[in-house]
Amino acid sequence: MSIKTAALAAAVSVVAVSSAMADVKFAFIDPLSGPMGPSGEAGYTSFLLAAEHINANGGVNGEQIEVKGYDNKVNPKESLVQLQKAIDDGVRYIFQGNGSSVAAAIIDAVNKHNQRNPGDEVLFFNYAAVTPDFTNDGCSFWHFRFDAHADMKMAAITDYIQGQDDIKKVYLIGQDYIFGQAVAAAAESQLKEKRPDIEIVGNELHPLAKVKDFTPYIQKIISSGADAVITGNWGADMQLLMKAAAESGSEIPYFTFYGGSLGAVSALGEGAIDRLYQVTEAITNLDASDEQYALIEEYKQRFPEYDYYYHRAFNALNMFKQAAETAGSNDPIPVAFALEGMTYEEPYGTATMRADDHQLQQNLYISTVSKDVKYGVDNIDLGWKLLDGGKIDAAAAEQPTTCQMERPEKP
Amino acid sequence: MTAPALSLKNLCKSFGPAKIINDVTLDIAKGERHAIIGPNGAGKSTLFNLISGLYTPTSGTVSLNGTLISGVAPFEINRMGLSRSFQVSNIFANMTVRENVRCGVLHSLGQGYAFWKSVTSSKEVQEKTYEVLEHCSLVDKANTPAALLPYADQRALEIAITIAGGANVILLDEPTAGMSHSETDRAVELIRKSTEGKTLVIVEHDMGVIFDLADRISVLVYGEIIASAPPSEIRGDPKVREAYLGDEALPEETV
Amino acid sequence: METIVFALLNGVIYGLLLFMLSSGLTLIFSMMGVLNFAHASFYMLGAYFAFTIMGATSFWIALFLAPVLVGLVGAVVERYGLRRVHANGHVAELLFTFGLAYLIEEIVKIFYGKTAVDYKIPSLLDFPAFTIYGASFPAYRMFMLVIAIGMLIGLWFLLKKTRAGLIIQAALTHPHMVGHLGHNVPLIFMTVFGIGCALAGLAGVIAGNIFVTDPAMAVQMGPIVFVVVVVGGIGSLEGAFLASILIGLLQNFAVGISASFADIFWFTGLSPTSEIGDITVSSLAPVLPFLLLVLMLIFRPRGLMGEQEL
Amino acid sequence: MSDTTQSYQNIAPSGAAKFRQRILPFAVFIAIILLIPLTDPSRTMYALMHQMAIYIVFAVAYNMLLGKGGMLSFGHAVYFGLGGYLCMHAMNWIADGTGIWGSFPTFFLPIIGFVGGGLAAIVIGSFSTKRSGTTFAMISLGVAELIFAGAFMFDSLFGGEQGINGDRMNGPEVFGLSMGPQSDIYWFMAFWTILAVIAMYAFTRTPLGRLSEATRDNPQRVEFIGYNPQRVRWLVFSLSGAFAGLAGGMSAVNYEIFTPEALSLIPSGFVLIMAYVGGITYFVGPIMGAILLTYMSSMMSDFTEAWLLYLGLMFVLIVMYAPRGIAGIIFGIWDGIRGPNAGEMMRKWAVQLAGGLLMLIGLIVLVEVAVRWSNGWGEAFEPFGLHFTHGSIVTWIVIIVPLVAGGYLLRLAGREKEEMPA
Repeated sequence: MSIKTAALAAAVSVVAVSSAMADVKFAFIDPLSGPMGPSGEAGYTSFLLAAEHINANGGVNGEQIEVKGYDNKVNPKESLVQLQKAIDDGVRYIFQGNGSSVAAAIIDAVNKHNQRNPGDEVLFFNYAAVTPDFTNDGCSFWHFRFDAHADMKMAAITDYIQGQDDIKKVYLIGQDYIFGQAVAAAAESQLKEKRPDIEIVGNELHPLAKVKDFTPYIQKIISSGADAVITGNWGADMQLLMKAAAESGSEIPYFTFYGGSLGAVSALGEGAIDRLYQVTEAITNLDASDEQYALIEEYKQRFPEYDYYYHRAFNALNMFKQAAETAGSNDPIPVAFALEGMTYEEPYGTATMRADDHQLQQNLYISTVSKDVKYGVDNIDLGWKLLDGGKIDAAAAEQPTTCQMERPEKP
Repeated sequence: MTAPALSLKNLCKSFGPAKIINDVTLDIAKGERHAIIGPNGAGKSTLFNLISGLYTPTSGTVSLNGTLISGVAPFEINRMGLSRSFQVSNIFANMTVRENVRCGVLHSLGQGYAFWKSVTSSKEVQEKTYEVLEHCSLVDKANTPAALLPYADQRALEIAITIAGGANVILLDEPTAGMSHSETDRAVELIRKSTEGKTLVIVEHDMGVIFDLADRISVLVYGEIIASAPPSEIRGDPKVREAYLGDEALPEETV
Repeated sequence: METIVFALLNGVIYGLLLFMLSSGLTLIFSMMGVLNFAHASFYMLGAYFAFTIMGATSFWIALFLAPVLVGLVGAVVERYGLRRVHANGHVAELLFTFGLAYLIEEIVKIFYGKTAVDYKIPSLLDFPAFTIYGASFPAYRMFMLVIAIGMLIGLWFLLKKTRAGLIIQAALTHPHMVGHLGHNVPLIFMTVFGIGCALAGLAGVIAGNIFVTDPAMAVQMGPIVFVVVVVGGIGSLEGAFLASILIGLLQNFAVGISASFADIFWFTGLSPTSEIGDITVSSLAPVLPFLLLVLMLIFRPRGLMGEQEL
Repeated sequence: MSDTTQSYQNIAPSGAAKFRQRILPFAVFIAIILLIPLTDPSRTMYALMHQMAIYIVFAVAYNMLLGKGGMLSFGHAVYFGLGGYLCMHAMNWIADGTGIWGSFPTFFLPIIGFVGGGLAAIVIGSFSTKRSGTTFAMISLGVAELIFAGAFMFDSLFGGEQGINGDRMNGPEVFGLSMGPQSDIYWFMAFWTILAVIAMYAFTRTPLGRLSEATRDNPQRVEFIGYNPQRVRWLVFSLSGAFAGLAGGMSAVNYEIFTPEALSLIPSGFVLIMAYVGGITYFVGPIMGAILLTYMSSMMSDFTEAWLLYLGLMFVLIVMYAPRGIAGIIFGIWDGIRGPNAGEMMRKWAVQLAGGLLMLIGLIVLVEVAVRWSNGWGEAFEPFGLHFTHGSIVTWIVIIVPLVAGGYLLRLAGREKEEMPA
């Protein structure tokens, strides 16, 4: 029916061929249906392509890898059912990212599983659930995070806002769950420290993935007289927020974590230029090697409905490969120890998996929408362009951790 | 002097503008077999519904053994010792005959809403059920699903459920309607036997049954009682003859 | 002030949309005693049909064609499904429509995928109509208002001025009487079911693009439409209308109010950091219709304007 | 009197009949449950069986309401969920070990669920059971939506999006079960399933159980044998809620998490479908439904994307053509085989079966081809080495011919039935 699925099929058929001989299995547990389905599919396709590349280059320690999708409908309980199913299918590595509520449940379940089934451990590679707690008080040896957490991203945003003297009033809107609450808390405390003169004129939390029409929320934002909005919204909640913002005709800038969510830029259209900002670990319009450009183009060609967005999916799988080859084993515990403190030369800089808390330290980039770009998004000619001084080095983005890691015995 | 078993005082019931029961006053003594007759649409069933608590009177009162029962819920009236049957068989069609009767027995034997003991644990319930079945000649059909019973047996079961609770005041609504002669005779026998020593109020169209059974007859026409007297007097009452003219003939003395 | 104006505008539009959905359900429920669980599924079908038709032709053709198609689907469902289970009573009918809702959702998922389709507002109407308090009001929402009012007038005309309408009206309050008047009751039922579904389909056509057209839209809308029918009262289109507007306004006003319980009940000394004190009125918005339903069923079971008790 | 005693025993079912009808099925049921671990099931099998156990208890509890009490509820997951939530909190209290909770084994958490679900049902039932039929169904729906939507406002009770999670491996051990591995949980599930199912069967034999059926069939008559039908409904509703809560407690221990979705219309609808497909007029119906649907949901989803469509179709067909469910079909066939004109019946069934199978083949090909066409992956439906694409005429022949032929056979059998004297 749709082009989107046609392309996905191409990838699936490749994976289907390889699955027969796959030795290392990864489960991708994220929404593949419902309002957040497109977010999940964009991530899934990234992992599929990354796995395909690794397999084409001889696999990992000579073994082929397979990524299989499990639809969790962004529901923690359903995720655990899928997790159980995945483990029963022989999966040893889990990818998940959409929804910190789900990530929290998976961390808990993986901890219990590994405690109860020694010798049968699984690792959880978190590629997008960024509640800071997971690499602080709630840290776990079995969990690795490949995306900067909310405090890190918020620090980048508030640093930028610190220099914008015309912003006097800020409105916070987010999804009502641990992630949205963490974003709001980070924004509040960091703004208070960096710009005590800024007034927070609204702090709104709306239900996750349930709002169909954000018009009343946008009207509240306009009525509040805000000069800027900060939001951690992702997926459909980001896209629909932008749809309502575009309809209202207001010109308030939005500082976001996930302005790159599918359809958000096209919802705003040209209104997004210099008004929609995002903090990410990479954007396609950074200077990069030809190899990276080729990858971006290959992704777009294979999955025309999506854009190369989940750079961290490629990082995560490549880091797995590097760690497994360093350890000389594809088993979870050796891989986990090899990942700790490992440095990886990624296309846009150097990334380090901090051993203390399993939080990847990497460069962050603040970007906004522009017409003058190499790669557009949402199949229009607008794309993300780095702000002047928008690059934050990994060292500058680093935040302290309170993690007290408990490790199993090293093999 | 003891209070009458049933006492209706100035009882009225209207549905919208239509007055179905109009100022009915009637005392029925304990142990009396009282029949209510009247042409179709006279309000006989409505009167039963008022007495048994299905309807609340528009005005007037109903007393059972001297206690006011108008406005009281039907199940409470039943617990006070009044039980009724229905014109259209109103049984538990999905249950067997035995289970139907047992349901009728339960409350009177203090089983309440118990859900911690088996329904068969009480010997008393079992015995009473059997007694009623035997009384109504339904023993050999005890395990037949009620819905599969022949019509006459369904009517007998209707009476069995009605008397199972051991009520002292029994209201029977056309118990023999639609029965053949021989079936009717059997039913009358059953009624006579089961209401021994009890107060019976019966609505019937079959005048043979009425005059055979009743100690006293009340004639209800357009919601009003136009006569209330022993059978012999009713037969001669010109008002009654007038009301029944062209409706159905009153049985002659010889019947 | 801004909040009030915004909430009024959005509330009335949303309310009229609800009425478009619930008028059909009220008709069906009152006449046939069938609580059509799948009613919102026809709303969803309307949106999807319109999406397909718009892709092939234009929105304006979809606006007329999609509701007609949905109405036909409804009539077929009544003729070959509902009528069959009718003999087994209302609970069986309710179960049938429940299963139907399930089935329609799955069929939609197979044909259109599990995620939302890109059903867009026609470009002709994609401009701001006017601006108040710094926010522009989209022309398409005004268009929805016009369609809804048009439907209202159309329905009124049909019921009050045509012979068929008189029969339907009679059947609304005295469902058993119609047969005695010598009318073909099954045909009337089928027609009413079809029209009811078509109205739901129309609501889908005009709302699918402003909200989201995805397989979950029926499940999301369904329960609210039930609320409208019960709160309005059985057999009363006027009641359904009042209830629709009431719920539309209630939800939109609630979303617009940021005050928390602690602010409202300050006199009780409720702490703003406590769990109850922290609840904001805007977060109550999704709960309000159901609260209204439960209270209504307990305290006024015949609804706002209903003639019979449920 | 001894005469009567003798007689009433004569009309009651004989000891042998009782054994055959009541004891034997349970003995077989228990024996199967006890023997399963000998087959050394895989972890997947365990997971599946645990899910079945939870749904068996939930579906039978639901059927106390729908089948035995005549109350159609669209929101029974509320009691399942509230019972389960209470168990999750209790599990965390046990982990904290404060007060008496320190000595409460997680094995007995379903009791807490029973209490929780029961209390919730007592409160909500106090007004919802005043009505029956469609109105009751609507109230149940409204209450469920209210509680589901309201759950997101009280994070300390329901945990918001994230839900409440816990660890079952706390508190004292009983029966030597650490409650960690799946095989330990199996015995926990077996214990509670057997206990709950027997208790719920026993309930049908109590005065209230009988009255519940009486009230379902004829609430008016119940009033005239001295019982208040509203009170009967309320009590039955409360007990049904309590057993649903017990199932929730089993689920809490199994998954160690509860999220607000557990209270929503989706699980409520699922249990309704389970009970109805199995057959609500039989005690074993919901058990069959729970086993079949759990199996379908976890296994069929691996074979076909459209399994929910098949499920929906099955439900609608059962509502339309076999309102007594799968149990009704099985018992119908059983009775028919042993009946007088078994040959005649068998012939008719053979025709019906053939017709049904033909239609099923056509339908499956249609659905599977449609699924692949809509996915747009260019895949073809390839059962048993055959090859069907949506463009080919062969495909359409394989769809239409069996559908038409099957439909014709079914009509034929249906007409015969009408002609046959009753």
